[in-house]
Amino acid sequence: MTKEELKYKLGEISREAAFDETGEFLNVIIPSPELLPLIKPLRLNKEFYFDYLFCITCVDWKDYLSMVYHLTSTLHRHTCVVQATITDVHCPQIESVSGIWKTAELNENEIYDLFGVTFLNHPNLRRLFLGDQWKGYPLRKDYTDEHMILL
Amino acid sequence: MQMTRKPSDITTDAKSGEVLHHEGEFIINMGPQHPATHGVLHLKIWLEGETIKKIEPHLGYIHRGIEKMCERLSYRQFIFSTSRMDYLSAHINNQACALAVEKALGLEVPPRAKAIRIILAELTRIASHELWWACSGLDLGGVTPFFYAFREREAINDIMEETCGARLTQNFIVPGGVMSDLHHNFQKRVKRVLTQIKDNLHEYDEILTGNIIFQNRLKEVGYLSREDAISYGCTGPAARGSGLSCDIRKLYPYDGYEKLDFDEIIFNEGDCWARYRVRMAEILQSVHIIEQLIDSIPDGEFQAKTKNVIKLPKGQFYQRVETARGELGVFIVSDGAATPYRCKFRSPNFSNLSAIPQMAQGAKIGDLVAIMATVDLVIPDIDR
Amino acid sequence: MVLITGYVKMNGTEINIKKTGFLKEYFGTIFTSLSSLLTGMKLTGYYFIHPNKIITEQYPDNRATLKMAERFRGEVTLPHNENNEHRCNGCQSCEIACPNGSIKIVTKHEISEDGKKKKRIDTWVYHLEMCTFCNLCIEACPSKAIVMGKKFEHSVYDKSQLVKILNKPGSKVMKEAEE
Amino acid sequence: MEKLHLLFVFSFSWLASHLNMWLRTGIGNSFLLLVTEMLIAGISLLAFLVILCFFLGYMERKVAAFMEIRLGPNRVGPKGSLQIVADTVKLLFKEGLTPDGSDKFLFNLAPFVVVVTSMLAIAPLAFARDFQLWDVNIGIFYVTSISSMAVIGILMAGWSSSNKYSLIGAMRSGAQIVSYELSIGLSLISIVILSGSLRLSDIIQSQANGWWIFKGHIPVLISFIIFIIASTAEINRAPFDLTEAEQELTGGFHTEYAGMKFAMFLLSEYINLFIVSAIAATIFLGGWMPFHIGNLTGFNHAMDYIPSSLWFFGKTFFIIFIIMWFRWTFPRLRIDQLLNLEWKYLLPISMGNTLLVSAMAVFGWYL
Repeated sequence: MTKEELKYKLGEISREAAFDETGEFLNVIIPSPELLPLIKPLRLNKEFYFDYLFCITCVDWKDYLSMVYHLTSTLHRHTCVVQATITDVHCPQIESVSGIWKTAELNENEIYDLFGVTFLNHPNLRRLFLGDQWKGYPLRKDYTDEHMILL
Repeated sequence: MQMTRKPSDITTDAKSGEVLHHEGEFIINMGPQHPATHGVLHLKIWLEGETIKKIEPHLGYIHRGIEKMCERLSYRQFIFSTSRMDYLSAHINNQACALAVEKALGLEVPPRAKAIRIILAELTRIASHELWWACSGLDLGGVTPFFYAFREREAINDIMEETCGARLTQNFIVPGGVMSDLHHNFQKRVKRVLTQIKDNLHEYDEILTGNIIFQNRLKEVGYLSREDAISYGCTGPAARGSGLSCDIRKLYPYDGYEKLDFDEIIFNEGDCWARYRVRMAEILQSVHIIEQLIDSIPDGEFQAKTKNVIKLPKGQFYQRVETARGELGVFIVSDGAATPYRCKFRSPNFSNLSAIPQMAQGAKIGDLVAIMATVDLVIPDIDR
Repeated sequence: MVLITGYVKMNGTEINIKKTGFLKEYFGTIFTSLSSLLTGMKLTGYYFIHPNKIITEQYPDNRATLKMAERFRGEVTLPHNENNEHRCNGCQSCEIACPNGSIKIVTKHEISEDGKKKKRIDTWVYHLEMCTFCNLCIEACPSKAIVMGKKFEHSVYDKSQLVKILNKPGSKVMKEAEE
Repeated sequence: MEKLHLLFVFSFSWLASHLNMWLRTGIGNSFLLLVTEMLIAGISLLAFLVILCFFLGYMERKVAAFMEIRLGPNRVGPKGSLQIVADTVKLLFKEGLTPDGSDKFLFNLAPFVVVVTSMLAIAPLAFARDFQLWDVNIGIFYVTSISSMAVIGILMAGWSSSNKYSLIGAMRSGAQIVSYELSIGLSLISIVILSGSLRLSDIIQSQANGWWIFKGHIPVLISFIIFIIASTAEINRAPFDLTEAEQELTGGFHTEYAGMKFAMFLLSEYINLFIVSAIAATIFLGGWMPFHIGNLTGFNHAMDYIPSSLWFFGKTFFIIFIIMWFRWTFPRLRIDQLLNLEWKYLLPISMGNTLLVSAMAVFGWYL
């Protein structure tokens, strides 16, 4: 499916989706509560069949966080990027997609650890790298550490 | 009849009330210091006898926050830090970063630089697979293969040292090309190494591949179906052993791989033996790629002209390459400044690690070692 | 016995016994297993009686003859000529280029003979313990003042010994390298 | 003439009888005499074993190194021959720690049990012509029963360490040694049937006209191979070193041991290696018996002039070399494959083989 077709079809599924076509892939920007309703058909519909979640990450934009899901299909070989915007910076929450792609489980642990995003319905949410005693979320822009060496 | 467990059979945590383990089960911590985890990987394993019930990876023993570091480094500088992620394919990691920057800038790399990059990348891949072969023999109890593979790997490292200046963390790539031209001995020595590898590969087969003990240790062990490989986001030889076509060099060619003739190695069995054969065949494919290029490296510049301070346009850029272990993705979010706003490395080992609990379900401890050997984890790449 | 995969030919021998009755399979397994084991033993036996194939390098006995590669990155050095002159004019490009701050250049202002103020280096501090030998400083240097040295035996007992001052006392900038 | 013969064929029996006579003149009391003789024998045996282990350690390193295309130890002493001495000194000075949660008594006892059981098995071995510590009439039976006691020491070590890796290693060893005992027993029985005696000296004498491996045709060859495989498993050496399995269990039953206590496990490993090789050499290759070919009198005489002790040690070290060759070539088996190999292959074959050998013995189908 080309970018245009994807954009058209996705617009049908989610009314609130905004699109950004400047980059290499089609970017779909949605608010965080809309994530599951959009992403489930993307995985399950035969025409999309985005079965391969190859990159999950989070970007801290200071006044909001955005979760970035890079999806591709091993069947159709088309790619799209779903960006879910989390507006609540102090207590960010989003639905887990670990039930849809198993790779999300460990990756969401990493994001929880480094960004502090809580994933709802995640089977085993824990701090993967830093341990439970660690204060703060290092990859946030406002994170400061007294031991940090500034070069 | 359904088995019911008495409450007394369950050990719970005094504080949280969480179920720790059942009667007859016991937990061992494999790692962070363990001979078979090749680094500081910590696997918490629930065992029943010798059979593995559940595995939980605990990470972060060498987490250095490379992604955070990259936010403070300029686009010329941040390349070097990726050498420390998957240190066995350092050159390919550097290539990924440089490609991402070049893609964002729309920079055309001179053909000579492209050829040099590919040759060095394939040499890195061979060296990495040699080390993997050496260590997988060692993991399964055969010490001797280790030295046979290191003989060839040393020869490759010598070439790297001569041309790049370093044996392992080369940092030879800059945005727009490579740091310097090839050493005048390069072609001669590469050809010699290729002949050496081709002459010695039969020894690998004699001592490990054809060995009945080795084959029995790998066959029908650590099964990963194609669906699971996709779902776990596995890439590289680990996924290609499960029949998933995922070679970035074929699917999304970069640096001129599209002009080269090579095969994507795919086996459908999904067990350790399939993954083993994928890697063994990939060594030959890499040899084949280098052979095509080594006599026809184009003349010309080895570096495109770039500005002193590189500033990327605003936007998000994703570049993937095929390292020796699978797909490495570099995701750069730029806000137009001279440093990346956010830099994410999608490392192949992290996803491959997440599939290990699935593969090792119901296996023995010895099998887990075989699985980890054939998945070929590099821990610094997981922890980043 | 040549194993043919879907894509490439490999010289390995795969042991697959065809199902031809229990006894034949049983003894066939024993035979192929033993022969595969003997193949391996033949190889190790071959190397056992061929000591000329040994690849061990006799470091540190061969220190005298050991020659590092031309481009080997051992440490950053600031070469001085016989008049105790170097080429560094203190532009600090290397300091900016260094990704992990292993270079610190302290500059001073000197008044030259014709009365002009000129920037000169006071101390050229090199933190070897932080250096990753990435070669970026050498690339950045406009006057080719610094080069990578060939020394690779860096171990010391005290970390402070790894902080080096590269300009020799009383050294000056070469005439042609000024600005 | 007698002197000349002694010069060529150095006889331990001559030494032993002279020692005995010399002691008899000094000590009148027969009990004291016996005690003194036993002490001398014990001390010389201990010295012999320590030197043997030094030599085996050096040999193992060199064999491994040459197979791995490297040099091996070459710093301490000429060609690195004193490396193992240096290692022993290092182990001696290391702290012999006992883990906190362990069963302290059993933990400290286990290394001694392992070493003592392996030393006991040396008693009936014939090192040379007429040189045997104890020519007991149940020689082979004694050796097999003593060597199967080694498992107790290993289990003790694994259990008392209070370490899960050690425990798994110990349980593996239990399964492994107990099952491989059967094959060893059956392959030894085939020679007992042929020679008609359990006494080791009788078995060696029965090979005066040819070693069993030549006389006994294919069935004895099969039992020889089975004996070598099973005994490699019995002494926990690669590819059957599942009790240690460094890559899986980080050291198995001796994970928690350090210093001298660890050195004792090492010592017992090498003594065991020597014992099984010596038994194989005695039973199948004729012990100290020289190599003779039918009626070639000249050749046979020349062989006779090689000292009998040299014959014994030559054969033993040949088999030790083969077992080391195994170790440095093969990867390790998995635990279930190990048991499969024993119960599905070695045991049925050795049982069938015993039947064949019995038939051979009954019909006299050997030379």
